This record gives sequence, structure tokens and C-alpha cells, in this order.
Amino acid sequence: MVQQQPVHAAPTSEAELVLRIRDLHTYFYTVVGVAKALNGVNLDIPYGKVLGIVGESGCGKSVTALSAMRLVLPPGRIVKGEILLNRIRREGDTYTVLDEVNITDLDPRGHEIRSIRGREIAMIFQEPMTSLNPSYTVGNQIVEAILLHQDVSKEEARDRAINILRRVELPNAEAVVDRYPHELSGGMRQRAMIAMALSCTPSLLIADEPTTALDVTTEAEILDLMRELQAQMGMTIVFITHNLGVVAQMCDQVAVMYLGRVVESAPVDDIFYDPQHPYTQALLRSIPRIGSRTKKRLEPIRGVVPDPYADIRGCPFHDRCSACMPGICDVRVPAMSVLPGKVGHEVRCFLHSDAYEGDDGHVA
Amino acid sequence: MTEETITPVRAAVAAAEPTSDVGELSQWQLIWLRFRRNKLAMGGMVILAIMYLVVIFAGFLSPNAHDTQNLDYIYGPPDPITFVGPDGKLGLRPYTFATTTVLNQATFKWDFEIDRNTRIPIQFFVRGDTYKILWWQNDLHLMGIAPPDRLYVWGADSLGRDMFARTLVGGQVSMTVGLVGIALTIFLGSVLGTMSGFYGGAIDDAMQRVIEVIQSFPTIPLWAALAAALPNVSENFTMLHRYFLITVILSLVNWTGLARQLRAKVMSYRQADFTSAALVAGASNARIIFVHMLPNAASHIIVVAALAIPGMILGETSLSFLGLGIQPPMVSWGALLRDSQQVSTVVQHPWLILPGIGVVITVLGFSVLGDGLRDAVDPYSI
Amino acid sequence: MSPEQPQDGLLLEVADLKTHFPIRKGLFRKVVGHVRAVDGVSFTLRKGDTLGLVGESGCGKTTTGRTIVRLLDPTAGTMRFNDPTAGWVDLGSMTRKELAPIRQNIQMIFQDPFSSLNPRLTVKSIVAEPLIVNHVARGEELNDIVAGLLKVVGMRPEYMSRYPHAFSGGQRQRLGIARALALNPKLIICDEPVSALDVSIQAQVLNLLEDLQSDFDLTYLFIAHDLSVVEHITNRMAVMYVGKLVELAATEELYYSPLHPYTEALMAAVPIADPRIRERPIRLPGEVANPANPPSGCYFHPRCRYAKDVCAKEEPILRELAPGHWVSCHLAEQLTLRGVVSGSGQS
Amino acid sequence: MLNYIIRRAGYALVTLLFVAIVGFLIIELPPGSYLDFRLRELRTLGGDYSVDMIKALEQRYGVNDPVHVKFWKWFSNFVQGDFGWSFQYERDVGELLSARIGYTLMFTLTSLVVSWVISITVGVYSATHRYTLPDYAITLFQFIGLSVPGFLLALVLMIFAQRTLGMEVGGLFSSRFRDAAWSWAKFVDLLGHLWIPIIVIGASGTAWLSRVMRGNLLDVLNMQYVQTARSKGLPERKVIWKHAVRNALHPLVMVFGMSFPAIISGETVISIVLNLPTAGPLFINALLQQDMYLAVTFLMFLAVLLVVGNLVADIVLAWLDPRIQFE
Repeated sequence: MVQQQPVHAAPTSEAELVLRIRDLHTYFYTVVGVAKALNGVNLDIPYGKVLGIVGESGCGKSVTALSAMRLVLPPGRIVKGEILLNRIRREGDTYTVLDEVNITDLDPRGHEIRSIRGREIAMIFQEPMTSLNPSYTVGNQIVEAILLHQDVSKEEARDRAINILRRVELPNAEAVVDRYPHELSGGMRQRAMIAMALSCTPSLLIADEPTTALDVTTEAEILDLMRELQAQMGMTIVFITHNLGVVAQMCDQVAVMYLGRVVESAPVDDIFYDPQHPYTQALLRSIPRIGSRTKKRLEPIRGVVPDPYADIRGCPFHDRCSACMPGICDVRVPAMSVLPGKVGHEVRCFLHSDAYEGDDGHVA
Repeated sequence: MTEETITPVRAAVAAAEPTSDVGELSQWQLIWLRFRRNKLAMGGMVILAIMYLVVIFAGFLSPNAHDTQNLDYIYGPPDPITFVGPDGKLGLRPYTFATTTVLNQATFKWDFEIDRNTRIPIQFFVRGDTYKILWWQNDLHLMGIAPPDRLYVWGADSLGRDMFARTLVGGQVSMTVGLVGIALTIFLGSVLGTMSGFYGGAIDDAMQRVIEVIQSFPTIPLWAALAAALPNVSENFTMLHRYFLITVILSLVNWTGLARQLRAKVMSYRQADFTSAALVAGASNARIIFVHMLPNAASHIIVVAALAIPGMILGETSLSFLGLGIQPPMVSWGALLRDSQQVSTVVQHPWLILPGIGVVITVLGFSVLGDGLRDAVDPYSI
Repeated sequence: MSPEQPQDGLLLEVADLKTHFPIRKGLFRKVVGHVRAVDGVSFTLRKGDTLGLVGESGCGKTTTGRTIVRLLDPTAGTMRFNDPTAGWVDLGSMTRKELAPIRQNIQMIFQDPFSSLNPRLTVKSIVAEPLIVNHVARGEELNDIVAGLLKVVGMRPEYMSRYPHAFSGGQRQRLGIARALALNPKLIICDEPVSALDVSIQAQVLNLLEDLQSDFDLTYLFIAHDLSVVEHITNRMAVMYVGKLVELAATEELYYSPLHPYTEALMAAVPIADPRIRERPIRLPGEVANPANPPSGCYFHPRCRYAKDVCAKEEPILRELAPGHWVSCHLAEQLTLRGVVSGSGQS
Repeated sequence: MLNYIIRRAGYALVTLLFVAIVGFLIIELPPGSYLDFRLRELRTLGGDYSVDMIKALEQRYGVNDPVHVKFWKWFSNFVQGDFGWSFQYERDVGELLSARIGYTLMFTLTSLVVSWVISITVGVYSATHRYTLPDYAITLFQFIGLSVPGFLLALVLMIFAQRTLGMEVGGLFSSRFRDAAWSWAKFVDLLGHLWIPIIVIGASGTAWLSRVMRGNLLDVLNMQYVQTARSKGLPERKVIWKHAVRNALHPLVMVFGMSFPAIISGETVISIVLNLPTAGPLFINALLQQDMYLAVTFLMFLAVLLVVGNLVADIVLAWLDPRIQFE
């Protein structure tokens, strides 16, 4: 089913996007009720860039990633939306555009999604302590991934595993390959996870809070490594985090999520120097900034993140928003709109546009 | 609340606090809410409640007293019951048929033949054998037939005693052995387990070795060996003594499991920050154990206890079945089943294993109840 | 051996504090070694100060805090506390009974807002526990005090009969703070009080802590690993590495002109929330030393890029290099280390 | 590893010593044991012969010795393989038991293997098909399996086999083969008699074990590394069997020590109903007759088996789970 279309020039604008997520809704049907984790997420993931997804716990950033991998487990389900993967293969300077797949159409256990997982899209998880299987050596787990997607012998796969471990700057890769995860420190395990994710040169790497569980010096080293690998390999990374410092250090483009929606999407510089959504602004004001030299009182966002079972009418942020316009914000959900005069800066807020998508929080 | 004493930031938070009533519910109420959703466990609880009522009112519910012998009805089969009257019409009144005994020429044994033509009406609230419910003596029975005939709904045993009455009365022993045993288990297990987990050190080491040794014996053989050491029923050693010692034996092994689990719990509570907070507040050890640890462990204790009752009931049944537990004239389900130890006997008189139904239903009831409790107590289960 | 001489205005003086945990092995649980969780820590705390204690996981900062409130017993050293009624006392050598009246002045706020509140008790019983235990109040009076405490931390008194499960992490942390305030203490050990909270809630709790400090004249020992939080809330800071203090200074001085190479690496590692400042971190080779088997000399020397022979041989002592700036490094005078890069960001 | 095994074995030996003390106490407990009975009998007989016998018996069992000497006599004899005398059968206990213990082991071990194989398969199936009809059905069977006492199940199956299938059950062989020489036909007959005991002995263990397996696997399926395995693109079958089941087995090995005594316990009772020539009926009979040396020897044998079983489980676990430190 793969159409080979050799294109020698740079890919067309559509093909510049590795992944397009359109109106994605993922719900969890639990005994307590329906948790609407994603309420229409739109994301464009450009080729060769680092896209940051930032938001507080429960905003749906991890569910977005799991949906793209089709790893949302019951009682969770994708109820609506499209996830379009552009299968691009790059060899040297030539791009080969393969077909475009809608991931939401695939059987979550089927052959096709499995050929995407690991090979096209790879993922790193938050907890380095539990994301590697304690019963198998690091090498075993990397070799397993290599043998799954590449036609090589076992010896060859092992050599590749050692090479990739060296690539992630693990000292003594020949020995580490035969170690069990519990014999490695947190930082080393996360390096091994990165190695495993990179072992099949995926076109997209999703990193879900990869450094949250690590100490600050280890975190800095892992971030540095990822930046370096990204520059060398031209990899596309989706970097999920709640830490604005990490976003500033890692990302090119940033999507801010709140309660299952992207509320602002902009180049990283705009997010920090010209944020437009009240939530983004409030978030930036509420964090203590190191290096600002002047001590100012923090400005917390009032209220708490509503739980995902709550049915909120209108803009999901309106009851915590200082700029809330009664009669407008609490009635309709604002639509994502492009800010005039800006490149790639979109906001979902009635302060900027009157466009709306529905009368309340429900799917139309 | 007085808004003016609170800074805007603090007031903002207060405004978003939960308003539902769920917050007023204690952990026990939440457990009960979760438990109530579990239909299987609720069913188990209802069935157990019915079973306990039935065995308590055994004397009233059964047509005959459990120890009335009837030499004319040795190994008599269950009386069939019909709602078809003598007029051939289906009615509300139940009838049974007359039984006659015929000497089998081949085996020289008395065979029972049912005379399908002679209907005997079953009467309700009839006077019959006297029985006791606790201290209350009476002779009123729910149902029966006119004397001298007797109604045997579940047949009769080797002495012509009513199996139905015997099963219900046997339940009084079998269904309480577990409860008395579990009370002892909870007492021993909680005290020893809490001490072991709280004080650690040498006490803990000693306790662990004792538990290890006890757990090094397979349960039933150990129970059997201990029960064999009990003296036989005599004037100085009544049936009641024996009954209580059997429960002691059953809990002697069972407390080890609870103690181990409780020890682990208490040790984890020792690490918990709420214990640290109490220590920092200056709370005494007693307060930490009784206010902080035991209430938290209580739900766990109940679950372990509920899950251990089936084992005790099965234990008593097995011991009595082997002749090492409850002994005649006292009856229990296991003691009744002892009559069916010879397969050849049961094949001919299969109603002798009917007391087994009581065992299965009770144990099943406690199992689903315990399982449901565990799910209700564990907040992480969905 | 204290870095500063005891003087007026001091509340706590910790000198050469050691907390070791025995490692037992074998059939007879023989002690075969010790984890030196805290291995000679000295600092002083002035009234009204907020002293930050930072370091990476396993460095002994939490153990230090827990030893000061005597949740753990010290192996050696002194912890002198200036009690308003009893005067100077050594917390480390007191029995549990002697400690009881002193304890009322030293309270603690815990990291995990879930495990620090007993789920079986109501809000009232939780907040009132210190009052009940110390026989401060009962009945109607107790009720009033608890209601007042709840108001102080920004919670409705009507929620007194609720159970902790009804509250979010931030609200639970407020309850923990209310409990710590109940006995009107002088010193509060804050053990990572905001690290389990969401970013927007962190700010609420941090502001609350600041307000309470000025309202009730509190002194904080603030233990945390998030350096931006610590910079915000403290005025003095201590950095720990493998059970030892490596540097102690006024917060700003420590951030912008560190004197210890480990502090330098720590500062360089903080991801700064400004995309226009992207610096490469300082790589620390190898792993954090094992506190059961630390290296010779300076514990940091195997990972230190400036290390010389002397660092492997001699253990550096904590010395005052500039007024109020203490450091434990042989080479401190010779090194010019970089601190946090000053950023502007938005606002 | 060797160090670890030696240390564990050391623990086991200490436990066994205490087990022996308990065993000895059980011998001493009953007020009217066979030994007392025999001595009394001999005394009433009188005469030189019986006086010699009494002396010999008193000497051998240390009747008049202080408790610790008595214990030591029994214990040292026991360790040397002299388990005492069965007064009921007038034979040496060792001799009596050795004739039957083989069958006990055959039944329990076969049931153990069968129940483990079934439990793991069923447990994996019901965990991966949670909240489906088959899972509910399996759960129902598990509960019933746990609720029916083994001897009752044996009775029901025998009534069923005899009444409905017209089979002759109970014992190991049909009457016509009982004294016959070994032949193919006798072997087939044996197999025909084996299925009921194996089903019955294994039933409750299987029900329990498969439930434990289901729970373990459900826990493991929530672990992050299972998602990691899926995210690599592994087929679900491999995710389950390679990544999840392997880790779910660790706690199962720990309960091995518990499943074994459960099975032996059941076997002891069941073999009476099924009239099996195992040690179980001998044991119960000995208890009923207070033939304590025979009874306690069997009990001790079971305890040794159990302690050794736990030791093996510990070692297997250490070998299976790389996280276990050998210190």
C-alpha cells in the first residue's frame, strides 16, 4: 500500500508537517462518569522542529501523545478527530514522501499501527524507573525493537544497540548493554530509553515529561543530549512538560493546553515575550523566575484546575480568568484564530477574535 | 465566613473549594458506597443474612427435631412434594405422598416405595417435637404432617433422623465456628501484628520466626494433629469445650496471616507522613497506634478476616468429616458428611451429602463478600 | 565548630550534626557499615530568616530536617534551639518527655499532601491534633481555634467536618500548614512543601507561606530541590552534597557568585524560563557518591572539573570566605565560577 | 548466588529445628497416646516378659527422662532415620510411610503441575479479557472451586462417575487389576482412575492460583514498561507473554510455598474418600488412634517438604528476578 513518490526538492507545505492532529476528542468512560480528556485538540507538528506541549496536570498533554500512538487503553477511547501522519523518509538530502495515514482509523492492535510505533513515531515516558522492563537487560530491550523493524541479524542488532548507546553518551556502552535496568541510575536509564526510541530512526519522537523525575543536574544533561541529537539528526520532537523553564530551553514552537484544548500556539519566543492568552500570561506570572534579581510577589492563578468530569460551559478557563467577559466567555467556546501580523501564532480567546465553535463545552 | 480577614488570593481559593457532600463522607461511608455498587458482593451478604436466620430458627423451620430417631425410616428418601391436589388440579396447598416399606427379596433390605395415589396434606404451624432456640423452648413447627407420619423433606439418615433438621442445626455450629475463630484471629493477629510492626527489633524478629514455624506446617494436617490431641467428650470435657477448642485450633494457624499483613501495614504507616506529623505534634505511641494506625488498618483487618472465614469453615468441615472435629451427638455439617465417607453408602443414599450445600453456599457467600469488601476498601480498584 | 558564634537573634544553631543509618546484613543482622545520610552539617538560623536547604535526591537535606524535629535521632553533633521559655536547649540530647514542651515551638510541613493527612480523620481532628495532644484546648474553645486556623490559611471553617479526600493537593497542603501553625511555633521546617503541587497552585502556597511568616513572626527552614522556588522564598541558602554542606551564603550571593564548583554546576543546570538564554550545562562525570562508601578527601572531587591532588587527599572544612559566605572547597579562592545568568524574560 | 543459597538454607535449617520442637510437643500433647496405652497394658499383664518390654520401651522413648532429654532422644533418632514404632500397625514408622509416600508425592506433584499450567493460562486469559463474559464465567468457577471442600467434590464426582458413567472408581485400580502384574491394560486402568483424584486435588488450588495470577497480571499490565513495549510496535501477544507475564510470575513463585501445602492438605482428606493408597489416610487413622509417632513423622515430613519448597521458591525467584540482591 506504500506509494513511492520520489521528490527531490524540499517537501511541499503539507508534507512539511510530520503529523497533523485535527479536532481530536479522547474520552475516558469510567464508572464515575465520562472524563473528557481531550475536547478538540488541533496540532501541527512541523518537520525537524521541537514542539513543546505545556500545561498543568490533567490538561490532556499526555493523552494527546498516547492518542497519537494509539496507546489509549480502555476505558479510554478516541471518539472523534483525525491524526494524520505523513510518512516521509529522508535519505541524505532527498525526501521520499510515502502515503499519508489517518492513525485514528487504524486498529489499535493491528499490523499497520505496529509498523508505525517505534519506526515512525517513538516515545519516551516520564518514569525512567518503571519504563524499562526489570526482567530483561537493556540490550535485550533495544535489540527487540531493532529486530522488529529492521531486517538484520541478531549480532548486527546487538552491534547497533551498542552504537546507539554510545550515541546517547552512555559510558562503557559494551557493558551497559548487558545490564539490567535496576543496575543503572535514573539518568542512565533515561538515556537507555532515548537510545531505544532512536534505535529505528523514527521521524517523530514524543517525549512525555522525560526529565521530570530526574535531579536537576541530570535533567540538564538529558536536555542537552536531546538538543544535540536533534540538531545532528534533524529529528522532530514533541516535548511534553509542565516546566516552563524546560520549554524555554528546548522548544521551537509551543502549544499551551488547558483542559483538553490547545489555547495558544506560538513560536517559543512569542510565548515568553508576547503571550496572548490570559492563561499563558497568568501561568508565566505565577512561576518564580530564577535570575530575575528582583523579588516580586508571585501572582497565582485563582481557583483550581476543574476536574475532567466537570461540565464547563463556554471557555474552559473563564472562571479563573481575570479578563473574563460575562455573557460571552461563559457561553461559547472560542475558536482558534491566527493573530494578525504574526507568524504561526494562534490563540483561542474572545479578546482576539469573535470566532467560536459551539455553544458550550459539548461536541457539536 | 468573613471575607475581610482574608487576602484576595486566599479568598479566591476558598471560592473554588468543592461544594458537594462527598467531602462529608467518612472513609467508612465511602467504602459502603463502593461496596453497595458491587451486586455480587451484596448478593453474598443477603444470602448470608438469610442463611444465618435460617439456622437460628432451625427448630421452627424443620418439621422434626434433629435428634428424633425413627427406626422405621432408616435411610428413608426425601419425601416428594406436589402442589397437585387429590382432584388433579394445581393448587396452593402442598401435599406429599405416603411411603411404604417393602422387603427387597434379593438384598433382604427394606426398600421405600412411594404410593403416588395417597396424598397427605402438608399442614402449617403444627405442633410437634420440642426444640430450643437459644433458651426459648417450643414445639411449634412451620410445617408438618399429621402424626404418626413425619415429613422428611431431605430424607433420613442411618438412624432415621431428619436430614433437613440436622443440616439446619449443623449449620448453627458450622456457621459460627468461623465467626468465633475469626474473632480470636483478629485479636491475636492485630495485637501481635501491630506490636511486631510498631516496635520492630527483637520483638519483631521473634514474632517472625514463630510465624514462620507455624506456617511451615500444612494447615489441615496441623489442625488435625492438634485436634487429635483434644480429649474425647466426657463429663469434664463437654461438647462446648470441644467446640471452643476447635475454634482456638483454627485461629492458631490463621492469626499468622493477619499478623503478617498487619505488620506490613503498620510498618508502612510508620513511614507515612501523617505519623510523622503526629510525632512532631507530640503524640504518644498509644495515640499513634489507636488514633492513626488501627483506624486505617481496620478496613484491611476486616477484609482479611472476611477472606479468612471461608478457610475456617472449610477447616471445621474437613476436621469433623475426618472425625477429629465436632463429634456426635453434636452436629455440624462436617460431622453430618462423615456419614457419607463410604462411597458405597452415598451412591445408594445420595441425600446424605445434602449438608454439603450449606457449606458451599456459606463459603461462597463469605468469599464474594470478602472479595467485594476488598475492592471497596482499595480505592485504586475500579 | 559552628560557623557563627551564638548571639542574640539566633533561633537555631546546628553544629557538626551527623545522622547515620546502620546497614545490617546476614543471619544475625550484624552492622556492616553506615549510610552517612547527614555527615557533619553546621549552620545557624536567625529569627525571621528563611534558610533554604538544597541539593539533589539523597543528599541528606530531608534527613537533616527530620533530625531537627527529632523524627530521627542524631548520631553526633548538637542542635541548640533558643526556646522562648526554656532558653537554649540541645534538641539532640533531650528525651521524648523533655522534648514535649519544646516541640510546640518547632513544627513541620510535609512534602506529600496526600500521605501527610490521615484519611480517617476529619479536617477538624487533623488540625486540632497538636492542640489535643498538648492539652491546649477542648470543646467549644478548640472548635474556635481550629476555625480561626482554617481562616488563616484561606479555607472555609465550614469544612471542618470534611475528610481530606474531598480536597485538592493545594488545599491539603493548606491544611498541613494550619496544623503546623496550631501551637503558634517559632520555627517551621518546610520539607518540599510545594514540589507535589501544580505550577499555578505552587504560587498560592508560596504566597501563603510568605504572608504567614510576616503575620506570625515565623522562621523557616525551607528544604527543596527546585532552585527557582528556593531563590524566590529564601534569604539565605545552604547547598548539600552527600551529607555535607558545601556552601552557605545569602541567597543572591549564592546564585550569582557561587564559590563551590558543585553549586556552580547546580546553578548552570537550572532551566531558565527564557528562550533567549540557552546555555550548555556543566557536565558532571560519573554518579553521585554513595553515602555508605564516600570517596576520600572532598566528596565531590571525582566529579569536579577543577579538582587537584589535594582534593582527593584532604577533606575541606567549611570556612567563611567572605562575610556570611561559607564554603567547603580547597580551591575556592582561586576559582572564578559562573552563577546564574541574569535573564529578563517577559515582564 | 551460592552465598545467597547457603544463607537461605541456613534459615531453613533453623526453622526446621523449631518445627521439630513443635512436632515433639504434638507427640507429648495427647493425654492417652498409644504408648501410654501399651505401657498400661503391659503393666497389667505383669511377668518378666512385659517388665523387659516396659523397660525397653521406656528406654527407647525416654518415658521417665526430663523433657529435653526425651526430645533429644526422639530428635537424634529422627535425624538418623529412626522415626519410631507404630503401635497400631506393629511396624516401623519409616517402613510404613515409605510404602505410601511415593503415591502421595505422585498425586500432589501431578496436581501441582496441572494446576499451575491451568492457572497461568486461565489467569492470563481472564486478565486480558477483563469484564468480558468468559472472564465472568471464569470468576464464577473460581469462586465455586474455592467454596467446595475437596472431599465433597470427590464425593460428587464419584457419585456421578458411578451412577451416570457406570464406572468403578476409588482406589488406584479396578478390582480385576488390583493383584495383577503390570501390563498395558493395567496402566490404562490406572490412568482411568487418576483423573478424578487429580481434578479434585488440584481444583481449589487452581481456582485460587488462577485468581492470584489474574490479579498479578492486572497489576503488571498497568506498569509503564508494558506501554513501552507496545510503543515499540510489539504485537500484543508478545507484549503480554514476554513483558507482562514474565513479571507477573515473580509474585506467583512466592506463593508456590503456599500452594504446595494447600494441595497436600487437600490430598490428605481427599484420599480418604477416594480410597487412595497414599499416606493421607494412614495419617488420619494414626491421629484417630493416637498413634503419635506415625502421625508426627508424616507431619514432619510435610513440614520438611514445605520448608524445602519455600527454599526452592526463594532460589527460583532470585534466579527469575534480577532485582533481588544477593547481598
